[in-house]
Amino acid sequence: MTGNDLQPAGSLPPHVGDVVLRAREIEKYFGHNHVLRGVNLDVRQREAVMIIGRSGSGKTTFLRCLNFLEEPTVGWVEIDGVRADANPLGARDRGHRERVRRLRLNAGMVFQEFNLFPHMTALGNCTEAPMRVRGLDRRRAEELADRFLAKVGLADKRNEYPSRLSGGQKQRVAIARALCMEPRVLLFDEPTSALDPELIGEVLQVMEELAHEGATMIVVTHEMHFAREAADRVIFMEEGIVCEEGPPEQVLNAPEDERTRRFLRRFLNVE
Amino acid sequence: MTGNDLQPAGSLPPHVGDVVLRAREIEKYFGHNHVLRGVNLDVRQREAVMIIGRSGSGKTTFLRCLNFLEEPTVGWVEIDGVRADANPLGARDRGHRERVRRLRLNAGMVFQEFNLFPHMTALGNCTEAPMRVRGLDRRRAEELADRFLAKVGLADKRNEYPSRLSGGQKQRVAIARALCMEPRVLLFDEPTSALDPELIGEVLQVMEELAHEGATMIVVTHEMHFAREAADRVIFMEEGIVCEEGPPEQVLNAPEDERTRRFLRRFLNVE
Amino acid sequence: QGGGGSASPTATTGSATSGAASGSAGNPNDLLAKIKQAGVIRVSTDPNYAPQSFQKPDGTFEGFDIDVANEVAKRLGVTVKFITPDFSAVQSGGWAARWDMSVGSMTITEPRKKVLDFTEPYYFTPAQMSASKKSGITTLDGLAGKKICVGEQTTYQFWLEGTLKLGDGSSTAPVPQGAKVTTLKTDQDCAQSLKSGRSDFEGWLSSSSTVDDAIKAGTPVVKVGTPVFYEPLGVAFDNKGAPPHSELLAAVKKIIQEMHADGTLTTLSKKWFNGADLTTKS
Amino acid sequence: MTSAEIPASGSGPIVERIAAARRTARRLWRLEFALVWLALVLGIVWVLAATGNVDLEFVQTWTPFILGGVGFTLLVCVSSIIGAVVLALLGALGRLSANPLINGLASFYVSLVRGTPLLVQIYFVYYGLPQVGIILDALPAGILALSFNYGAYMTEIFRAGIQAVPRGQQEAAEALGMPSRLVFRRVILPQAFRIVIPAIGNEFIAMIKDSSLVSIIGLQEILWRAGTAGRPILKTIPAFLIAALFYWVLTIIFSFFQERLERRLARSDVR
Amino acid sequence: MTSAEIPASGSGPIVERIAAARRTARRLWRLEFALVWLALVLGIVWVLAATGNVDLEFVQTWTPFILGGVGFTLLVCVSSIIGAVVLALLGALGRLSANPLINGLASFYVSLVRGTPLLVQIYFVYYGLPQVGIILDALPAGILALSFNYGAYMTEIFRAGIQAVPRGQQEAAEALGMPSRLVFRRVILPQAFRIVIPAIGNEFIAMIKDSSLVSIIGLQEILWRAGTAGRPILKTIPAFLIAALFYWVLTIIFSFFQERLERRLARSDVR
Ligand SMILES: Nc1ncnc2c1ncn2[C@@H]1O[C@H](COP(=O)(O)OP(=O)(O)OP(=O)(O)O)[C@@H](O)[C@H]1O
Ligand SMILES: Nc1ncnc2c1ncn2[C@@H]1O[C@H](COP(=O)(O)OP(=O)(O)OP(=O)(O)O)[C@@H](O)[C@H]1O
Ligand SMILES: [Mg+2]
Ligand SMILES: [Mg+2]
Repeated sequence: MTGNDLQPAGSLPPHVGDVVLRAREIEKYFGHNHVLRGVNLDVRQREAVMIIGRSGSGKTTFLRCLNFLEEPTVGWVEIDGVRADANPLGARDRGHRERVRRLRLNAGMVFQEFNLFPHMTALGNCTEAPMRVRGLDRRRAEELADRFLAKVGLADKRNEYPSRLSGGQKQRVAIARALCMEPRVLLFDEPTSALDPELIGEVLQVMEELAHEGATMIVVTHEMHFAREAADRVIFMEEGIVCEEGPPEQVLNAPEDERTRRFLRRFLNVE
Repeated sequence: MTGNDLQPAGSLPPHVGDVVLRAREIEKYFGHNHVLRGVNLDVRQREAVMIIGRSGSGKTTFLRCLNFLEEPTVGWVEIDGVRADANPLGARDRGHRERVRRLRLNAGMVFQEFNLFPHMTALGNCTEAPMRVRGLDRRRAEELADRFLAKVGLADKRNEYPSRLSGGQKQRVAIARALCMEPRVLLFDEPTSALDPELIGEVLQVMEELAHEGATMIVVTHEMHFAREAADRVIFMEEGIVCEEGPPEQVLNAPEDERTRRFLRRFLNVE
Repeated sequence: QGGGGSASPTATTGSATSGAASGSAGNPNDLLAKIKQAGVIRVSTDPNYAPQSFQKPDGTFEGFDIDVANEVAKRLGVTVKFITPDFSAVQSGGWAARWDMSVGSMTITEPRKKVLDFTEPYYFTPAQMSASKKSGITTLDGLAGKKICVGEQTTYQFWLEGTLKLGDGSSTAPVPQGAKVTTLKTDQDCAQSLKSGRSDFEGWLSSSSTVDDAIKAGTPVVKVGTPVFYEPLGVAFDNKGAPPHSELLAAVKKIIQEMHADGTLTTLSKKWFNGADLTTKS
Repeated sequence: MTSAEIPASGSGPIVERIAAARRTARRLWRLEFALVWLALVLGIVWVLAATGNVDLEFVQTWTPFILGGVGFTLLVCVSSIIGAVVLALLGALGRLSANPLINGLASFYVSLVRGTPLLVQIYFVYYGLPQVGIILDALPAGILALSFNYGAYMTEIFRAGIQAVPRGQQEAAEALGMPSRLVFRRVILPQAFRIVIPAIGNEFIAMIKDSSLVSIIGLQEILWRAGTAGRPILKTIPAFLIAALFYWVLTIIFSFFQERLERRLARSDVR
Repeated sequence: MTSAEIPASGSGPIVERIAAARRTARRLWRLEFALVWLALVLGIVWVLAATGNVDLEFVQTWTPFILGGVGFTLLVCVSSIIGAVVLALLGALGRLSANPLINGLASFYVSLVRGTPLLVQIYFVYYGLPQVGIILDALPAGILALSFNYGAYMTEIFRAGIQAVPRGQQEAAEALGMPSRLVFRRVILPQAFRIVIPAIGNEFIAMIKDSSLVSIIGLQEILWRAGTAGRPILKTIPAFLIAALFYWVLTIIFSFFQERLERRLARSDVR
C-alpha cells in the first residue's frame, strides 16, 4: 500500500475494518476554475461516509473524481489496491485507461438521474456488466441479479423495462445494478433528489439497510435526517476543501467550523 | 352570482374578503380513470389556500381544471364573475373557448417547470401578455413589469434571457410574469419542487411575502413547513376528493381524518 | 424479331460466315474471336428513337438499327445482346469493354473519329426542318431570326451553331440567317412542347422520320424545305478498347458493304422509313 | 356537431357517453378526411382524362413493361440502403473519432460526397473508374454510387443519433467498468438506432426516387422505362404519370410499414 | 506525445501548463487533420491527372462558361427555398389542423409530392400545365416545381419542429389568456424556427444539387453547362469534374455560414 493512512477526526465506530479507498490531494480545475483544492479521504470497510455542503462546493465533482468519471488534475485514488494517478491529458493513454477501468470495477456508482439502460429490462440492466465484464455465465449472473433485486424489493419487476417503473423503482434498480458488480465501495450522488417526496422513502430505506448490513459507501446528500441516522462519518465541504469531518452528532449538532454552522442554519431554515 | 357560497370548515381569518373563485362539483375522467370525484372550492379575496395530498391524488389535475388547462368532465368554475362550464367536447366550440380565455385573464398560473419563453428576456416574458392581451402600451407594460420584477428581487436581471438565470431566478420571473396580468387569483403547482434545496428558499420567501401582502392564492405544495406558516386554509386531497379542510394548525397538527393522519405520518417520517 | 433477317439471301450469310471464320484463324486475342467464342455480341442502343430503336411492351427491342444489328450478328454467326447506356457515354469512347459495338444511328463526325472507329455509313438520315403551324412559316428562309428547337448535343444543334463537321466530308445547307437555338433534352421534347401548346420557338429540326411521326401523332408542325443535310450514320467501335478489334472492324465493314450490295439495307430502310430508301443520299 | 348536447343526451354513465361522442366525432373526422383525399384523387384523374392524358390503350399496353422496373428499383434501393447503413456506421464512428487521421478521412468523405451531385457520382463510378482499371457492371456500379452517396448523408444522421444518446448512458456503462468498445456496442448503438429509424426511413423514400438516376448507366428502372415507352410515340406525359403512380404507391406502402415500426419502438422508448 | 511528461515539466501553475499542453495537442490535431485533407485532395488530383482527366486547356476554355451557371443555380435555389418555406409553413399548419378538410388537403399534398420523382414534377409543370392553359417559362416553371417539391419535404420538418416546442410553452401562453393565433405567432413559431434551421440548411444543400434536374426543361445551370461543354469534344468526365468542384465549393461555403448561424442560435437556445 502506498499511502499512509489518514487519522479520521473523532473516534472510529467499532464495526469498521481496513481502509479500502484512499484519495490523496485531489485537485480539479475546470479551465481556470479551481473546483477541488486538495481533498484527502480514507474510507474503511463497512463505513458509511456522507458528504454535505452547499451547492457548487464540489461534492459531485469529488465523487466523480473518485472513479475517474471526472479526471482529477492532481492526486491519486486507490481502491482495493488498484491505484490510478491523475493524468489530465491521458484520454489517449491506454495504460491509464485500463487502470481506471480496473479501479472502477471496485467502485459501484448510483447516479442522481438513475441512467438505467432503457433498452434492457431491470434484469438486463443488472446482468449486462456481470456477464460481459466479470465474465459470469448467464445463470450465475441472473441468480446474482435476482438476489439483489429482491434485496431492493423489486423481485417482481425483473422483466419490466425502465420506462414502466416509477422513479423510486428506477433508482432501486440502479442500486441493484451497482450491487451486482459486488464492488468494494458504493458511490451515491444525491440518490433521492430526482425523486418526488413520496418516492424518496423507498430509496432511503434501501440505503439505510445497506448501511446497517455493513456496505461501504460514500453518499453525497442533502437529506440531513438521513445523514444523521445512517452515517458513520459526515464530511462538510466548502469551496473545494473539507472544512469539517466527524461523527454525525458532532458535525450536525455541534459544528466547530463557522461555515458549517452558517450552512446548517440556512439549511434547516428552509426545511 | 350563480353559486351558493360554501361554508368553509373552521372559522375564516379576519383579513379575507368576498368570494372571488368558485368551483363546483368538479369531476374529471382521463379515459375511464375517475381522477376528480366532485370537488368544491370557494376562495375569498386575500386568502391563501394550500392543497396537500399524496402523489396521484389529483391535486395538479384540480388546479389545472380551475383555469381549464385541463377541461373538466363535469362542473363549473367562476372567477371574478366570469363563469365557464365543463364542456368536455368543446375543443372546437368558439364561445366556450372565448369564455375560458376571459376566465384565465383573472387566474395567473405559475408552473412547476417555470415554462418561461426562452426567446424573450425576463422583461419580455413579463410584458408580452400585458401588451398583447391587456392592450397596455409598451411604456406602461414595462413600468408594471419592472415593479413586479423588483418585488421578486430581480430588478437587475430584467434584460437577461432565461437560459442565463438560475432555477430560483427563473421561478421568480415566472411569478412576476403572472403578477403582471394583475389577476384576481394566483395558482401555483409545486412551485419549488423543480428547484434544488438552495434555491427553494428564494421562491418561498417571495411567496410568503405575497401571502402577507394579501394576494389571493391557491398553492399545491409538499412543503409542510411553508404550508404551516403561510396558509390561511389547508386542504387535504385523497383519491379525487377533499378529505379534510381547515386552518393549518388543525389539519397539520390535529387531523381528524384517518387518511390525513396516515399521510402526515409517512411524510414527516421521510423528512 | 426483325423481319429483316429473313429478307437476306442465305448465300450471303454463308459467305460472311466463311469470311469471319478466316478472321478467327488470325488473332485469337481479337475481339472477334472472343465474341465468336461467347456466341454473343453486345450492342449499345438507345431505345428512345423510333423508328430506329424502341421497345415493345414486352421489353424486346425493335426498329431499323435493331434489325441491322441483328443481321450483322447473324452474318458473324452470333446473337445480339442489347445494352442501353446513356448516349453521351457511347459517343465519348472509353467503353471499358462493357459492350462491343454501337449500331445506334451514330453520325460520323470528325471529333468522334478520334475516339471511335467507324464503318462506312449504313444509311443516311435527312435532317428535316419544320415549323410550328402557329408561326405560319412555310420556307426555310422564313426561319431567319427565329428560334429553332433541337435535341441537346445533336448534330442538329451543332449544325445550327456552325460547328458540324460530317465525317464523310459532305456539305450542308446554310443556316437561316440569325436563327437562334433552343435546346431540350431530346428531339421528342421539342415536339412535346409544341403539342402541349407551348410556343417557346418557331422551328424544329430533327430527322425526317421523327418529324413525320410527330406530325402523325398530331403535333402542329409542317415540314419546310428539303433536307438541310444528310447525316452519315455508321457502326462504331471503341478505338482504345482493351482487346484489339481490327479483325472485328474489318469483318463488320465487309458485312455492311455486302448488305449495301445485296439490297438488305434497302429492304430494311423501306420497311422502317415508310418506303423511303435512305441507304444513299438523295 | 355542437358539443353542448352530448353530456345532456343519452343514458349510461357520463364517461361512456363522452367516449361514444368522441368515437363518433373521430369517425366523422376520418370520413371527411378520406372524402377529401378521394375528391382530390378523382379531381386529378378527371383533369388528366379531360386533357387526354389518360389513354387507356396506352396504359394497358405499357403498364406491364413499366411495372417491370419496380423489382429493379427495389433491388437497387434495398441493396443500396444496406450498403449505405454500413458506410454510415463507419462514417459516424470516424466523424466522432479522436484520431485526426480517421476523423479527417470520414469528414472528407462526407463533405465530398454530399457536396457533389449524385448524377456525377454515378457517371463517375461507371465511366470514370474503368480508367484506373476498375470495371463494374451497371448494377453493382449503380448500387455502389447510391450506397456511397446515401452513406454520406446517413453518416450525419447516425452521428447525430449517437450524440443524442444521453451522456449519462455512457457514464453509467463506464462506471460499471465496461471497456469503450462494449459501451458503444451494447449501450450507445442500440439506443442510437432507435433514434435514427425515422430519418433512415425518409432516406429510403428519397432513394426510391433518386434511384431513377441510375438509368444514365443503362439500368432499366421505372422512370427510364416510362420515358422509353412514351417518348417515341409522344406520350411522355401519360408514361410519366404511370411511373409517378408506381413511385407513389411504393412510398405509401413503405411509409405504412415505417410508421408501424416507429410506433412500436416509441412504445418501449419512453425513458 | 505521452501525457505523463506534461504536469512534471515546465514552470508556472499547473493549470497553465495543462492548458498549454492542451493547446499544443489541439493545434497538432488540427494540423494532422488538415494534412489528411490536403493529402486526399492531392491524391485525387494526381489520379485525375494521371488518367488524363485534367486537361488544363479545356479547363481554361470552359470554366468561365460553366461558372456562368453558378449564378443561375443560386437564383433557382434561393427563389425555390423561399417558396418552399412559405409552402412548408402553410403545409405544417394544415397537417396540424383539427379541420379534416385542411388536414386532408395538406397531407395529400405532402404524400403526393414526396411520393413522386422531382423529375416528373418538373416535366409535368413545364409540359403538362400548358394543357390546362397555364404556360410558364422555363425559369418560373423550374422554381415552381422545386418549391412544391421541397415544400412538401419541409412541411414535415416544420411539423416536427412545431411539435418539438415543449407543450408547457403553449400552456404558459394560454394560461396568460393569449388567443391561439397569438400563441402560435409569438411563442410557438419563433421557437420552432430555431429548431428547424439545421434541417432547412440541409435541404438547401440538397437543393443546390437537385436543381440540376431543371436542365430537363432547358435551363442552363452548372451541370447542364458542363455537359454542353464536354460532350461535343467528348470530354464529359473532365467537364463533370469541374461542375462537381463548383457544387462542392458552393456547399462548403454554405455549410460554413450554416454552422455559424447554428452556433449563434445554440448559444441563446439553452433552456
Ligand atoms: N463539467 C464542468 N465544467 C465546468 N465547470 C463545472 C463542471 N462541473 C462542475 N463545474 C463547476 O464546479 C463547481 C462545483 O460543482 P459540483 O457539481 O461539484 O458542485 P456540488 O457541490 O455537487 O453542487 P450541488 O449541490 O449543486 O450538486 C461549480 O462551480 C460548477 O460550476
Ligand atoms: N394527462 C393525463 N392523462 C391520463 N391520466 C392522467 C393525466 N394526468 C394525470 N393523470 C392521472 O391522474 C391522476 C392524478 O394525477 P395528478 O397529476 O393530478 O396527481 P397529483 O396529486 O398532482 O400528484 P403529484 O403529487 O405526484 O404531482 C394520476 O393517477 C395520474 O396518473
Ligand atoms: Mg452535485
Ligand atoms: Mg402534481
